[in-house]
Amino acid sequence: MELQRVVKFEAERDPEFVRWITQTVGGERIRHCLQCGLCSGSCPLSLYMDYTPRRLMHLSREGFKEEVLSSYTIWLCTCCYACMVECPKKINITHMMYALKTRAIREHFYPKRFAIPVLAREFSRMIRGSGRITESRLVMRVFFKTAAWRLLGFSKLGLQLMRTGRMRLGREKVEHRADIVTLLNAVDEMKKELAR
Amino acid sequence: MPDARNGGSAPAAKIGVYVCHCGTNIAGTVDVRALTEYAAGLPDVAVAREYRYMCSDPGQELIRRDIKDCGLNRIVVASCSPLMHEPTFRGALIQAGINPFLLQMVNIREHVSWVHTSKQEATTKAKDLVRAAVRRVRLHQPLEKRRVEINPSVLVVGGGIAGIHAALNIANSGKHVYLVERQPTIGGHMAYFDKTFPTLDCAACILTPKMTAVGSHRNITLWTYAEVAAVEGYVGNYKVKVRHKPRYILDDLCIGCQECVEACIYKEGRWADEFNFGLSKRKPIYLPFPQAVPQKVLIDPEACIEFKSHKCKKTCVEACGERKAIDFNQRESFDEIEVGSIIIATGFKTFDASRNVYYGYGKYKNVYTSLEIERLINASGPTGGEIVLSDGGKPKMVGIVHCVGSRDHNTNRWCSKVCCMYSLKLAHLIRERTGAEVYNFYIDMRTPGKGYEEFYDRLLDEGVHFVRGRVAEVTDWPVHPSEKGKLIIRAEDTLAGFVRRIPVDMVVLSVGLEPQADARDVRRLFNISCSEEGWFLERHPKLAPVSTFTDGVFIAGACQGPKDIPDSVAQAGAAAAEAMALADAKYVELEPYTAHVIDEACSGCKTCLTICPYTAISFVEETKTARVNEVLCKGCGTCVATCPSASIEQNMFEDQEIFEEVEGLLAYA
Amino acid sequence: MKYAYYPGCSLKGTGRAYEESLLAVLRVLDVEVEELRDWNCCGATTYMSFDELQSYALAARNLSMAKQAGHDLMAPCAACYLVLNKTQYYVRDYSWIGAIVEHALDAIDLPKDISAKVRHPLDILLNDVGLDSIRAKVVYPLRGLKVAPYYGCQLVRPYALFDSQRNPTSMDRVLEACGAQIVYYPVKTQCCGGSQKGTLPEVGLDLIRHLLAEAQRNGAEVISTVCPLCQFNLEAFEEQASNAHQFHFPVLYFTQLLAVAFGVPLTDAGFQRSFVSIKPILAQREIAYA
Amino acid sequence: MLNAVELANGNGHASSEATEPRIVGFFCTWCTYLAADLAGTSRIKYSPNVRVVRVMCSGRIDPQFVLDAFARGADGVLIGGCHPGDCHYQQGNYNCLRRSRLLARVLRQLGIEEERFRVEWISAAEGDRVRAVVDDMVEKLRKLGPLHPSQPDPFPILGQERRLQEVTA
Repeated sequence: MELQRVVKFEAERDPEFVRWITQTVGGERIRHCLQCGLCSGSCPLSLYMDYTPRRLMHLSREGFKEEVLSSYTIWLCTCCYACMVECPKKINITHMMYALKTRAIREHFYPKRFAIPVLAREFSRMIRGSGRITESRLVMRVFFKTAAWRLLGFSKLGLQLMRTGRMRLGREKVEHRADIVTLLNAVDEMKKELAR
Repeated sequence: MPDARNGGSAPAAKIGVYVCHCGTNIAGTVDVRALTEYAAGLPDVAVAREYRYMCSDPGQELIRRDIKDCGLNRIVVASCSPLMHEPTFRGALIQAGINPFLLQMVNIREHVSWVHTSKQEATTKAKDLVRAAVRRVRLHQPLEKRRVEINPSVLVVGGGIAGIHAALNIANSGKHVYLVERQPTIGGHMAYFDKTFPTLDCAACILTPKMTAVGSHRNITLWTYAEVAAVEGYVGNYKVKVRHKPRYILDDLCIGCQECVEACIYKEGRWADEFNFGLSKRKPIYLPFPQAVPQKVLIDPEACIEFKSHKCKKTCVEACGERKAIDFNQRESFDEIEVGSIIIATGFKTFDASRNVYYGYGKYKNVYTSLEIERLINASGPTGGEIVLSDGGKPKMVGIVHCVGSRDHNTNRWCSKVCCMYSLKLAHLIRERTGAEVYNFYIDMRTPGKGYEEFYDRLLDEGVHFVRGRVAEVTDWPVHPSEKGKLIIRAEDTLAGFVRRIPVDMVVLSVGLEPQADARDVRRLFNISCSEEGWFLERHPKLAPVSTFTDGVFIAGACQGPKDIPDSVAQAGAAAAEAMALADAKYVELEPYTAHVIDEACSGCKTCLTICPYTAISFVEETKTARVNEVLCKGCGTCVATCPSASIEQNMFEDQEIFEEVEGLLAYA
Repeated sequence: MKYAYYPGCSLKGTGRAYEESLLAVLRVLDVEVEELRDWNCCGATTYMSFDELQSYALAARNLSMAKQAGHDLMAPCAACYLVLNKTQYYVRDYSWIGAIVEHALDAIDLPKDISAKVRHPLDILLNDVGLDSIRAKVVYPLRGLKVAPYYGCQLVRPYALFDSQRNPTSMDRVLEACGAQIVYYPVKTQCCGGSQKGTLPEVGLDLIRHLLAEAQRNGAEVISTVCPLCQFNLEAFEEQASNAHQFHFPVLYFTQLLAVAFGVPLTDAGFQRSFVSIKPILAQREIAYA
Repeated sequence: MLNAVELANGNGHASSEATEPRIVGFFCTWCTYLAADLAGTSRIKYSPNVRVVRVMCSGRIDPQFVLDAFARGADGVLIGGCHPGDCHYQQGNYNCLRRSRLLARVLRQLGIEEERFRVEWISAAEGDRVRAVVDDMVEKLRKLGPLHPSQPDPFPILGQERRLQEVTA
């Protein structure tokens, strides 16, 4: 066990982050948080989190960006909305988690080869490419990019799926694939516009 | 058993013993059945019964019926403390047509079931006590309560919001009120504030009208800069001596024009202005603050040259001219008043922040107490409402430290109740006026009360920082470049789970509430009790919150415990109602526990005369015996114990009765 | 009754049984459905965390096309259902999001109007078809078959207006109408872990195990689901999740149970795709089937 | 003056309590009696050995009461009054104090250990002090043992007066 000196200086806080989170979709009401912990209590995954949702709320509104964006919490969130429905202060916790994920991905705030963000990335690529998801192919890609060896563990399942005709290798796609690209690009243009 | 001293044989006693279960309060620890059976076997006991709640109407009915049906002439009730229900059961006796003093209560709840655990021992003790009561009650004599008239006027001590409110209530009911305030003006702590939580309405706007109303009310005699010097008498008939401190101004002549203040040879104030906690300076002659009531100036003899050298040009006197209101030779004077009841509303004092050395109060210039900030924020304050640092600059970061001198076994154990809310108020005002980042350091956020939690929610939304953790220290020693030239607050952010160092420009210490420094003297003066902390003790925490154990003396406001304005006002209203009820009753009945001399036994040694604190005993030359004036006698019984010839007796506490009780307690147990 | 049908990616893949049984059941109930032409992936929760705005646009494309088709949009997959709804709410609540989405639709010459009503089959069965007409179609009652109704999270939270967010009962009522017996299932809306099983296996497995154990504890014979991912997670990892107690449930889509009751041949309702056959249970309960 | 019933009931516990010290307390209404009540309402537990006689003021307590208590078989006597300066009747507790000083000496001459007679100032707010004092006194008296195990009346003189009254009954 190694000793570690932990003290937080105000200089380490990022006021910009607070401004952003309190203005971003989902984060608007975060300041109202009473720190009652019901979100953590009702969350099926809080047991695995380094920071419970409650703590994440506090860290976010106090502007400890590092801690928040590099925490596992946002990736463990399965977006089941339990916290959001229960929250006595009607804070859109789940939506805020999305916001934090997007920002964490944008600013590369996650562990290398960490499957969840990779999945998100691959997922988006596949859609950009074909407009639809072919689960089997997606799973393959993610595994190859994260932990190929784990694929072996799934061989049996794969066979089962194959046998029951639930694993299609043929690629699902939309007719007007160009549309999808145009659509997504349009969004990006507009975003840039708004940023300006 | 007849009594040698009282002579003659009393009618044979027929005693009824009534044992109360008080639900399980008593029955849970005392074997009430065994106790009742035991009582039934005692001599002269005609009836012994147990019942779930004796004080309930059916319970009392048991007693009433037995008195009628079985012709009982003595009653013993074994239940709670006589101080709780003696009046109740005496009432029952009266209704049943026998003298209420033929009752003896046995305290088997407070003194037995609640303090002992072994059923066997508790039951034994209860038996002993009942046995003693049975033996004692046989000697009880019918007694008559004394009626005394009640003086309808009321004394209110303390001119804070509680005193003001109580005084106005009573005065409006047409009774006369004497309001005595120690400071040169009324208004109390509320006068310091700019805004009040949670509505943020302006304190002055709601307080000033009440203050002026007091000043001008024809039923109120307002004495400021005065103190109660002595109190004697009893409920309905208190004699109070009031000391007037010299303000060197003739009240009735001063019209408050303050031309004298203008004219003072000191063109600038030089002396710490008490009302602004020294944040501003005043002259030797001054008005406490603009809205002061009464609008009378006063002179500070410590500061005024005339008092030091007698060589002052006395420009003030010139300025006052024809009015001749200034009198350098004024001496302290006294007034004697008679009132029927007294309301004590002497308020609180705030915790001395310098007692907590780690917060650097008095060491760092920019560490203030919450009251000082109240003045800084106040439009009529030293900075005209500007929140500024000692160097005049605007604070960019402000830390508000909660629970200073509260919830702390090293200082005061109690929660001061108002700090969370006023800290929120200050946080809001500071943010509003300076736009500074405000940090609240709290242990728990306590916001019970109408609109309080909502106010907290509002503050959360305003982006005030809330760090849950008691501040460990305030220091000016930077360990990080960003901390240079700042005051650094160190505390664990228990919600984030790490220690934080927060550099601020200004620290506000939310000081807790304490009993007044002289609370203990005051309580002696009025013969009431204090809790261990020094708050005045109410007769019952729930059912008699403004009464004391001294009849006719009531308490209101923060002198009874930390309270915010609404609570203080509510209590003041309650106290006023109690006082008015007393006054409207016209007369009050006093316990007949007075002493009386048995002439034939009295040797006329006069020992008792010297010992009686109320000079109620006089010497009758004709008979050469002492005589007790029953109106003056308060029934302490000291004279009885002192009399060498055992020729003084005290009703209800006759030697014989006590001997019997003692013997009963110990009888071959 | 006619609806635009939005299958979503899963119903074409691991969730085929859902599509098959759903369409079969609707046929029995004479509910017309037409698959939305050239629908695209809704983006699901995963795209959300990559780029929320893009995912709104993706969802909007489908909604706009549905509006054109002029029917309510039936979305059987809980994730799709959520995302499509969410998109509508956000476009409505945040004008700037609306602006972006409209701009994007414009870019591919689709009308801005995305107000097509998004419906879940449960909603349709309960409120448009009605329990009576369902009862009327039952030929092989389920005779008290003990069913654990598992709704999962995203169907009811946070947008479903047709059922309670804390204790949904729509599926219960539909299945009861077919003679099934609904067992007490307190975790009916607890999360199955979604893609977690793939990304953080042990974590996902934990959640799955809890759901299965709860069903077993309450004596369920089958678990009924409304979402392809829930169904997949519970079914595919039963074996792995088995520890102290062995799990061996058929994990079905509620539409498959309806199909049995309506006398749809099992093979037409995708039963051949289950890992655990339901036949023994049906036999044991003496429930007839086609 | 026993009667059959009292004997029957009264002695029920005599044996079991034989070794337990019996204390008679004289408490003033305004402070110590209230304190004892407070101890009750605060559910503070203490030894059941004390039996309290309520008087209005400790100033009322006649040395005879104390002597009588000892004569009747008390192993200890505890007087409780308001703190000096707090007397509800201004100075009753001072009078009590003076008498007690004298009384204490008399008792010592009668061979009664000083631990058996105690005067305590306990204010209405000091519920826990009642416990402390009583428990402590009981502890000390246990060590001392019963005052007069054999004969019930160690002071014939005192006794006579009382018996006289009984005869006249």
